[in-house]
Parts: sequence; C-alpha cells; structure tokens
Amino acid sequence: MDQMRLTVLYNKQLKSGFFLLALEAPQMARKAAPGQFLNIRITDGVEPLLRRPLSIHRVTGKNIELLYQVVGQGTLLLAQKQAGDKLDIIGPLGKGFDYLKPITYNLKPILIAGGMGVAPLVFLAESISRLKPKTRNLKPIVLIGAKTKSQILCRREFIKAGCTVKIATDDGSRGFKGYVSELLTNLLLTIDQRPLTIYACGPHPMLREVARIAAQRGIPAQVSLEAHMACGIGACLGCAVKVKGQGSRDRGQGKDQKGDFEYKRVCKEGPVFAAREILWEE
Amino acid sequence: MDQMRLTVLYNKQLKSGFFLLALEAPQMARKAAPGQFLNIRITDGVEPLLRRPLSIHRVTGKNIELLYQVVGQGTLLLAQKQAGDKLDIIGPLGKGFDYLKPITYNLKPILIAGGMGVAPLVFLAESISRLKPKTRNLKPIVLIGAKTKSQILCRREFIKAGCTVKIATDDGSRGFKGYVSELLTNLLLTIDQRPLTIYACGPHPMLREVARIAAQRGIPAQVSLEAHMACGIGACLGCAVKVKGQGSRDRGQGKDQKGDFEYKRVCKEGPVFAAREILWEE
Amino acid sequence: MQPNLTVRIGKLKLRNPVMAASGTFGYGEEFADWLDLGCLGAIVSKTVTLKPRMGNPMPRTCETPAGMLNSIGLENPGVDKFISDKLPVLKKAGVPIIASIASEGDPDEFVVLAKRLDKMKEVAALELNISCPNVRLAGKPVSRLAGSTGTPAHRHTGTLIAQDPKATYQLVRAVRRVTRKTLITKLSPNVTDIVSIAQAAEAGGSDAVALINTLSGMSIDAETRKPRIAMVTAGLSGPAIRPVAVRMVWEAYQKIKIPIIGMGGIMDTLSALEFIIAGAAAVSIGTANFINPRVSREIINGLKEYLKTNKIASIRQVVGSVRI
Amino acid sequence: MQPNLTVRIGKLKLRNPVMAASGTFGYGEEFADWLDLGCLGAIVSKTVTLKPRMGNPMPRTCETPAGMLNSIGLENPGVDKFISDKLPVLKKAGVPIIASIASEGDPDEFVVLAKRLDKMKEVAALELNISCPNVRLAGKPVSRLAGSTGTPAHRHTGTLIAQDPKATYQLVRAVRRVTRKTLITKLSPNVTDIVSIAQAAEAGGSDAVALINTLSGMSIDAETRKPRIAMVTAGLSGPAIRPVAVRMVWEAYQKIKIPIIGMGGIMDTLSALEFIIAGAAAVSIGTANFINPRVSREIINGLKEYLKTNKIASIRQVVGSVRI
Ligand SMILES: Cc1cc2nc3c(=O)[nH]c(=O)nc-3n(C[C@H](O)[C@H](O)[C@H](O)COP(=O)(O)OP(=O)(O)OC[C@H]3O[C@@H](n4cnc5c(N)ncnc54)[C@H](O)[C@@H]3O)c2cc1C
Ligand SMILES: Cc1cc2nc3c(=O)[nH]c(=O)nc-3n(C[C@H](O)[C@H](O)[C@H](O)COP(=O)(O)OP(=O)(O)OC[C@H]3O[C@@H](n4cnc5c(N)ncnc54)[C@H](O)[C@@H]3O)c2cc1C
Ligand SMILES: Cc1cc2nc3c(=O)[nH]c(=O)nc-3n(C[C@H](O)[C@H](O)[C@H](O)COP(=O)(O)O)c2cc1C
Ligand SMILES: Cc1cc2nc3c(=O)[nH]c(=O)nc-3n(C[C@H](O)[C@H](O)[C@H](O)COP(=O)(O)O)c2cc1C
Ligand code: FES
Ligand code: FES
Repeated sequence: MDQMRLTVLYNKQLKSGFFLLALEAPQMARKAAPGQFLNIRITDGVEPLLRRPLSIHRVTGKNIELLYQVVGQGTLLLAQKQAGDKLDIIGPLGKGFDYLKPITYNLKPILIAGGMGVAPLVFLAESISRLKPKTRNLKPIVLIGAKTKSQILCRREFIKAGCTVKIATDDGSRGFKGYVSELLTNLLLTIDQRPLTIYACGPHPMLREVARIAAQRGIPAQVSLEAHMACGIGACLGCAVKVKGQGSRDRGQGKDQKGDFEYKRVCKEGPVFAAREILWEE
Repeated sequence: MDQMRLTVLYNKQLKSGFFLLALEAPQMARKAAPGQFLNIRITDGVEPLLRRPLSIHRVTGKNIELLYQVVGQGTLLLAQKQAGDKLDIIGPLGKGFDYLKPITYNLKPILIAGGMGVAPLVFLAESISRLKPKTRNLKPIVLIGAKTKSQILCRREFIKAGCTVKIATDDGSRGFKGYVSELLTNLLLTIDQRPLTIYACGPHPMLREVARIAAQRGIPAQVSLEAHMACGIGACLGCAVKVKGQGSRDRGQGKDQKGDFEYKRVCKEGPVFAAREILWEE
Repeated sequence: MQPNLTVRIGKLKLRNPVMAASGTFGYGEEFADWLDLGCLGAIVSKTVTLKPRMGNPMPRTCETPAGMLNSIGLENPGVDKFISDKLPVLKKAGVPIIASIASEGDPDEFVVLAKRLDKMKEVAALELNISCPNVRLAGKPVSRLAGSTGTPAHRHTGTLIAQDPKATYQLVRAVRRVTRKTLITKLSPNVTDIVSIAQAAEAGGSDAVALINTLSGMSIDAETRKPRIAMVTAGLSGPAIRPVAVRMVWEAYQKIKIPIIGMGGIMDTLSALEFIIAGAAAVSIGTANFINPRVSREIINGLKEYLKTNKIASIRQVVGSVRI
Repeated sequence: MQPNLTVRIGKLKLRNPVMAASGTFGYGEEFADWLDLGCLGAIVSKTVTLKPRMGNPMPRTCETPAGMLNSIGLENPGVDKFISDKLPVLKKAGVPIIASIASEGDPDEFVVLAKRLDKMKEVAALELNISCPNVRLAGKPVSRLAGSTGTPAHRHTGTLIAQDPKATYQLVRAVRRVTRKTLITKLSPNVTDIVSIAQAAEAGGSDAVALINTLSGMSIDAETRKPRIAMVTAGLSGPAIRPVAVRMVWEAYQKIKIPIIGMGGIMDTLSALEFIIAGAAAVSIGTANFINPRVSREIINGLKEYLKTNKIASIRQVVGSVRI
C-alpha cells in the first residue's frame, strides 16, 4: 500500500450529483483488485479532518477512476477538484472480491448493485471480462437498482464488459418497479443456468436481503460492506462488523441474541466478505 | 453597516505574495471612508473560523479594492478566489481618518506607510486629492517603508493622486536605507512648510516611533492600529487598545506604570486613533 | 398550522428558544444593523460586576482549530452604568433581557447585584456567571485579581464556584433569597461531574441552568514561544467544543428537572437541534454571532422549518427526544 | 552539529520525543508500509486487558468539527494473545514498546497485568490507562459492563480512576510495588483539577504522566435524532482538543517533577512544539496517524529543523520554555 500525491486527470459530472474522477496512478493501478478502495485526503486542513474512502471504480491502463456521489462536505469539496490538482491518496486498501476461484469453478456471476454500489462492480465486471470466460454462460448478469431513472449509472460500462444488464427502479421509471433484491428473486425463479455466484454492493438493507436470498438457495455470495472509517488501514478498530464466531481467539468474542460473534475490520478483513460470514442485524 | 454576499471582480497577484482583490460593492462603496475596513468571511466552514479584516484600499466607482499580503491560512484561501466567486462581507466598519478638518485648517498631510500600511493610505490620498486642495502645498507627501525593493507597493497610485513619494527600505535597495520613521525625522528637518499633520499605518513599533516624533514636534498625528479581531463589530471586546485615561467612567479604569488608562475597541472606536490618545507600550 | 416555538424558563415565556449568549452580543446595539433584535427569544447581556472592570491585557483572543480562545476578563462598566446606560438600550430590543452577573471575588457581590437588579423591571431574569474561566477568585485576596494588571503568577490558582457543588448550592441559595426573578445558573465544563453541579444549582433554587461556559485552554506560538493570550490560559468556544457541550446537556438532562439552556459551538439549525434533542429547552448562540451576526434569525427560521417538515406541533416535543 | 533529540522518561532513553499514542497505531504493523517504525521515539500499544474484549457495537467513530469521537471500547485480544502474537511483531520495530494496560473493573487486574508484563523483556515500560472514557467501571458489577452488549442504561455512571486523586494514588502505588519497569500513568482531561491527579500519580510512584486521553463528548444526528455513536458518549480527539491539552500540560508542568508526555490534537511540528514548550518532555501522536500515517516521521524531522534553525543544542532546553 502506498501513500502518494496523485494528479487528477479529470473530474466530471456524469449526472446531477454524480462525478467521475480519474487519477494518474500507475503504481496503484498495477496493484488494484476489484472491491478495494482508496482513502482520500480531501484537504490539507481539518475540514473535513478524516480521509474519505472511495471504491476503485475502474482501472484503465495507468489510471484509476473513482465514481462518487456528493452527499456531504467531503464529496462536495472533492467535486471541486480540477484536472492538474494533486490529491493525497492511500491505497489500494482492503480485501476485494474473490472472483478467480468462482470462475474456475464455472460459477455464473450475478452482480447486484444498489445505488452507488455500481462503483466497485464495474471494476469487477471488467476484471471478469478480462479473464475471457470461454462460455458466454460465464458472462455476468448485472442487476442495477436505483431510486429513479435518472440515477441509473454505468449501464453502458457493464454492457461493454459483456454483461447482461437488468434494471430495477423504486419508482418504476425504468425497468422493474421495486427493489433490486426482488428483481434478484425473480431472476432466480426464471434462470435455469446453475451453478451461480453472487457479488453485491449497496445499502446495508439490500445486502442483508441479498444474503438471505442467497443463503436460502445455497448460492455463494460476496458482499461489499460500508462502515464509517477513521483510518482505513486497520489501526483504529472503528469500522468493526459482526461476523459469526469462528472460535478465533484473536479478539474477544461476544454473545448476543443471534449467537456467537466476533468483530472484523471492514477496512482490512473487508470491505468484501462472504455473505454467510456476516451476522446480519436490523 | 451591511452584511452582503459580494461578487469578486478580479483577484490578481501584484507581486509575489501580494494580491489586489476587487469587489462589486455599490452600497458599501458609497458609505466607505478612508481608514475603514471590511470583515471578510473566507469560508462557509470553520477553517478559518473567524472573519478576516482588510482595509479598504481604494474605492473606484461602485467597486471596492482590497490589497493584501498572504501571511497565513485565511489570506492564502482568499488568494484562491476567482472572478465571479461570492464573498460574505461585513462593512464598512470602524472609524477612519479624519482628513476633512485638517485640510480645512491647511495642514499639509504627511502619509507614512510601513509594509501593508499602504493599503488604507491610498484611499486616504485619493480622498484628499478629490477635495482638490487648491494649493500644491496641501498635496500629501507619502513616505513608504518596505523591507526591500520588491515589496514597495502603490508608489504609482500615490503619484497619480498627486502625492510626492519618498521611499525607505530596510536593506537600502531603493531610496533611503533604514526605517521609514528615520526618513520622517529627516524630512521634518528639511521641510520648511508648516503646519503639518501626519497619517500613519504600519507595524506597531513604527507607529509608536511616529507618534513619538510627532509628539516631540507638536504635529497632530493619526494612526491606524491593528489588533486580533474576533468580531470586528464591537461585540466581543477582544480588540482592546490602551488609551490614556480621560475620566470616562463608561468602562473601568486602570493604573499601570505609565498612569491612568482605559481600553477602547480598535474595531469600533478605531482602527484610526489620534496618536496622542494611545498609551504606547513596548 | 404554525409550529409552536415558545418555551418556558422559570417564570419567563420566550417566543422562541434562541437566545444571545452573554459576552458575545455586546449590549445588543452592536447587532441592530443586521438583526431585528425583536426576533430573539432573549438576550443575555455581557456579565456585569459591581464595580467597573477594565478587563485583561491584550492579546485577548486567538483562533484555534474550529474554535477560539478569549480572555476578555469581564470588561464591563459596572452595575451603575449598566443600569443607567445599557439597560435602556437593551430594553429597546423588545425581548426579555437576562442580566448576567458575577462577583470579583466576594460571593456576596452576587447578592448585592441581585438585589439591585431585582428592582429593575427591564430585567427579566438573572444569570449567575459562576463559571468565567478568566477570573479565578475563590480563596484569594480580591485586590490582586480584580485589577487589569494581574501578573501571571497569580492567575491560575483558585477554583470557580461552578467547580464546587457546595459553593454552587450556597451561592444560588443566597441569591434565591433576595430575588423572585427567574434565576439561571451558568455552569462550567471544567469539572469532573457536571451532574453534581447542576443538581446543586437546582437544589439551591435555580430555575434553570445554562451550560456550557468556555473550556479552559491555552495556545502557544511556537515561533515566539509566547502564549497567544496575554493571560496565558483562556476560554475555548466555538464548534470545537460542541461535542463536550452536547454530552453535558444530555448528562444533566437525565438528572435534573429544571430546564437547561444549551450552548457551545452552535453554528446553525442542525447544531442547535443537537442540543435540544439532547435535552436543552433553549439554546444560546455565542461565537457564531461574530462570524454571522444574522445567525440567530437563521436558526429561528430553521427550527420552524424543522418542526413543519417533521410535522411536530411544538419544539417542546423535541426537547430530550434523543433516540437511544 | 546534530541537535540532540533524546529524552528520558523514567529509565527509558528515547532517541527522540515522538511516540505513537495508544489505540491509534494498531500494533505497529499497520503502519510499516508507510513508516520506518525504527524512526519513532517509542510505540505505545493499544490498551490490553486481562481477558480478550470484543469492544463496543457500531458505529464506533464519527467526525466532529476539527475532531472525532471514538468509542472502540478497548477491543483487544487479551494479555495472553498480546504476549504471544502482538509483542513479537511490535518488537521488530526496534524501538521501546510501551504496553498500555487497563482493568475491566477490578483495579487488581492492573496489578496482575503489570506482574505478567514485568517479566517480558520486550516491554520497555507500562502505561496505566486509568482514563479510557469508553469503559466506566468503578462501583459497578464488572460483568454488566465488560461485555460488548452493555445496554445504554448502564453506560454512564461510575467514575474513572483518573477522576479521583486517591484512587489514582492507590492504583499507581499498587502497580509500583510489583514492577520496576518505567511506569507511565495516562490521565483524563475530564476532571476539575488535572494538577491534583498528576500529583497523585507522582506521589504513587509513577515515573511519568501521559496527558491527555480523550474528552468525553457526544454528537447527535438531528435528522434521525440518534446519537452518532452506538454507546452514546465517546472520546473526543484531534485538533479541536489541543488547547485543552496544552493548558493541562502547562498546569501540570508547574506542579510536578516527573516528565509529562503530551498529546491531544498534535498534527504537525508546530503543534508538537506547543506541547513541548508548555512543558511536555515527549509527545504522542494519535488521531493524526489516521490522516497521515507518516506524520511522526515528519514531526521528528521538523523538530530537528527547529533546533537547528534556532541554534538550540537539545530538545530538553525547549521543554517548558514558554515565555510568560
Ligand atoms: C469502503 C468504502 C467504499 C466506498 N466507495 C464509495 C464509492 O465508490 N462512491 C461513493 O460515492 N461513495 C463510496 N463510499 C461512501 C463514501 O465514503 C461516503 O459517501 C463519503 O465518505 C461521504 O463523505 P462526505 O464528507 O461527503 O459526507 P459526510 O459529511 O461525511 O456525510 C454525509 C452523509 O453521508 C453519509 N455517509 C458518510 N460516510 C459514509 C460512509 N462511510 N458510508 C455510507 N454513507 C456515509 C451519511 O449519511 C452522512 O450523513 C464508500 C465507503 C466505504 C466505506
Ligand atoms: C483593521 C485591520 C485592517 C487590516 N488591513 C489589512 C490590509 O489591508 N491588508 C493586509 O494584508 N492585511 C491587513 N490586516 C491584517 C490582516 O487582517 C491579517 O494579515 C489577516 O487577518 C491574517 O489572516 P491569515 O489567516 O492569513 O493569517 P493567520 O493564520 O490568522 O495568521 C498568520 C500570521 O499573520 C499575522 N496576523 C494575523 N492576524 C493579524 C492581524 N489582525 N494583524 C496583524 N497581523 C496578523 C500573525 O503574525 C499570524 O501569526 C488588517 C488588520 C486589521 C485589524
Ligand atoms: C469573547 C467571549 C466573551 C464571553 N463573555 C462571557 C461573559 O461575559 N459571561 C458569560 O457568562 N459568558 C461569556 N462567554 C461565554 C459564552 O457566553 C458561551 O458560554 C461560550 O462562548 C460557549 O458558546 P459558543 O461556543 O457558542 O461561543 C464569552 C464568550 C466569548 C467567546
Ligand atoms: C480510535 C482511538 C482509539 C484510542 N484507543 C486508546 C486506547 O486503547 N488506550 C489509550 O490509552 N488511549 C486511546 N486513545 C486515546 C489516544 O491515545 C490519545 O490520548 C487521544 O486520542 C488524544 O490524542 P490525539 O488528539 O492526538 O488523538 C484512542 C484514541 C482514538 C482516536
Ligand atoms: S477504519 Fe480504522 S480500523 Fe478500519
Ligand atoms: S473585534 Fe470584537 S470588539 Fe473589536
């Protein structure tokens, strides 16, 4: 992992509130794996104080692209950066998706994105596509969930990477009307290809639902989690997630209503976890 | 006094570290008097938290010009503003120079600027010039003190306003070698015109020296002081300066080695004070 | 339906819960250019002492990360001038005027001040400033500290009344005996246990507590090695201290029944709401007045909007509504 | 001439006064990618308890103006794992390792922990964390708090050892009896009088005091009305608290003879110098590690530059050199 001042190549608004930022980052581009993230220092000052984690959206040659939504002060300031500006970046960080083994085992990938969850999944789709799965059968199906038509992102990128794309919007303004998890349920009823594997990134309730569905049908699933991160490098223990107890004595273990559990660090052991590992809570 | 979001017309670097910023400010321009200042909110956030006071450097029609040096975070951020940006500004604030009466009394003005002290004095010189003093005798003599040649500012503006300009640099790279207060002493030895009056703005030690010289020769002098300002509008009592006790019972009075004194607010009763009012300390 | 912003503090009924904090609002007049003073819930005037005070030597203020230090030293014209010159001006605002008072050493001065101000109908309530970190007096000769030329060696001993539950109780009780006006006791955050002090004020008969006053802090210019404030230590205010203030409001809210006036780093509607949700019946705006003299008005409007948007009839329903 | 950065803390001689603060530096390994750990003055490891601790529920951190709140809850693998797994890794850094220890309720655990770690030659010194605001235990059944599922109702009573001079004295004394290693006592800023606690630690036999731990704070999301931290209150760190920390270092410096390790919002060389000038013999870097993992190295170099520029032979001449 590196800490570097990288040059912004461009930073353009794709849709209202959604930006695509490219960095010249040959060293990080070489090491990056889908599902990993960069931790970005937005300002040299204290406002905001902490870095902001963003998934690696795409790797194009020596460049890394980030896709982000403006939701607060940090992303607002980031949106004001211009080509030529320098950003202090740490990365690539975290453990990404394990997609090599599933391909070897001929598991057909289903990618499920909720909202900004598309960001790391494009990198994943492109990485799978670069493996050139021989059978069309192993090309991913991508389910994109968005609030409304105008917030659907990256459809074209997925298609270019050889994926089949299906869309769900909360308001039905495009594609299936409803949650992307319902779209998944429908898909699983109709699809006859087996075996499958699922990769998902999106809001916590969506991931929980996807995990439930996957568990029910015995489909292996990997989910990319979010947590508030103070350090992003495993030092502060602030980004804990409850995973099912595995007898590990490395950290303490606890009990709650749902049984044994322990904490893992989203920034270090994650952000990608096996869905069945997670102790899902309301 | 107003609080407004004003548009930056331009913000250009004059010399390394020195900037000239113009604001479209018809209302404030109308009210502004030389020696007054604007209090500028640099950011909507907390870094820096407080406003920054800058003297009104010039009024050109509906516009106000500010001249400032980058010395810290606030001025650094200010230097990054661009034409079209908006700035939240309060002003005009404080009590400026009283130059009308001295002109009426035919006192020849001597303006003494140390470092950034030129900023308000250009506005003063231009205001005096607008009064069209009939005799050439009443056109100001301006003494500019700077560390070195490259930091001499506003010479041309003063000349355009009809002033005679003399220069002192600490390193002798231009004009008199030494402090501008020494230049003043020299001037007073040679000048035969009387009566005189002095307006000075610059670092505290310079002002103290000017006040001493003026007192010795019985020349009335006005000085523009600086103090760290939290509010700039007379509310916090943070910007106090010791003035000689005048039996005022409005605030408490104290005693120190040098005798009775009371505090006045630099932002409200100042920043311009009669030099003899001030209780000068080391 | 217009949401109801009125709140009660003792005998006072405020039209809204947004007040100007003592020492940060001058005597009102300084803000009249920017703000219709009549919009405020109340104005707390700069702390007044029996005799005039010069205040402390300069520099008195400096900036810190997301905050500022001040050591004004309670500069004020004394209670006589306050009554003759300042009260009539303050009164014009048309909102309740809360007179903040402090002693310069002898706690009896609080009683004398309270008696004098009790007679003034322009004074709606009294705030006992027993927590100013810039005058530390207990247990030392008053004369050495009240002057403006106190030398550093004398500065940092002594505790505040607000740092001792017993002293707080006794002082509040003594003042309670001489006035029927609404009494607010302003507490210091520089304590181990804010709850015990708040309880002492309540037991002494205070109608409300105001918290917090500034945190004691210090800043040094590493280049010159000099403290950035002449009096060395000073009071920290502004957004930096907000988490401490909100925590103290919440702790006190659970243990006392009298209303709490919350303050410390309130900059906007959301930060004002933090305090109210934590348990403050009203809020005071301090440092933010320096940065945006219109901020109180903006917050009052913001609170109104918040109630409307969330379909809440009265701000009182929000008080202490934190979801734990 | 190379300026002399070495400092003494008890029996320890550090090559420079810049240490990594407990809980903010993992077990060192997390930073090895960015920093030659060998450049540090010392590393204070994450506080370890007798038994493993799960830590607190999420969310555990949030941002505040120029600061952050954390309520990790002393997540750690327990002293056995610490000795078997973490110490060998830490040791590789090649700098003095200071083991931070805490009890989960029974103060005797400090003694047990000290005895165990006293035998480990990899441990250069012990830091007694008697000030973690995220575990409040005194006077309550340990079992109710040590678990990770403590319910909010249990959270906010009890005082810290570091909030009581007597308890501080007794604890330090008890540990002093069982170890000859250098003892550092880490104090809490959540006290009325830091001096009395520092003096108690000194009297108890501590070789140094570390100050400050985090200020107790709270933040609420006004939209959801929920606390931003699951455990409601949490520890405030970062630049926001620096003025409070510098003030406490200066107050303590005037009244104790043992060295002070200063911390609280140090972000760069100038802020490290603030502490040293105020009286800190060494400094610890906490939150800044999260923002810039290389910051310690930058500060060490910065201090060297400062001494050179100002022609000062040794950093020790700067300690407490504030010009009042
Ligand atoms: C591993 C990881 C990868 C991420 N990848 C992306 C990405 O590729 N694109 C993208 O747009 N965002 C991504 N995020 C979320 C992103 O980090 C936050 O949106 C960002 O930090 C918000 O910063 P801010 O200062 O703009 O908002 P803040 O002012 O910090 O917060 C504004 C609001 O944003 C929300 N928010 C803040 N932090 C987070 C967070 N960590 N997770 C979820 N919501 C948050 C909260 O609701 C908060 O109220 C990722 C987060 C993680 C942990
Ligand atoms: C009434 C008034 C009028 C002024 N007019 C001008 C002007 O026309 N042009 C101009 O360039 N400057 C002017 N100043 C000074 C200007 O306000 C400061 O330089 C500015 O606030 C520094 O802000 P900063 O954030 O860049 O520096 P900071 O980070 O705040 O401080 C950096 C350094 O600047 C110096 N400094 C900070 N504040 C002041 C201050 N108030 N006075 C003197 N030195 C200070 C200190 O040495 C400090 O260490 C004026 C000040 C006052 C009070
Ligand atoms: C410059 C200044 C002067 C103050 N003077 C007083 C005072 O005279 N009496 C008082 O009770 N509080 C005084 N305070 C404290 C404020 O009323 C308030 O309690 C504190 O600043 C915290 O609120 P804030 O962060 O919103 O400023 C003063 C604060 C500042 C910044
Ligand atoms: C996430 C986090 C975890 C911490 N954990 C510990 C700890 O385990 N033991 C301890 O003594 N202090 C702990 N601290 C406190 C720091 O060591 C330090 O005292 C405090 O953060 C102030 O310094 P700073 O402002 O530089 O961070 C922790 C601080 C943070 C931010
Ligand atoms: S964010 Fe610090 S450990 Fe994960
Ligand atoms: S700066 Fe506040 S009174 Fe002058």
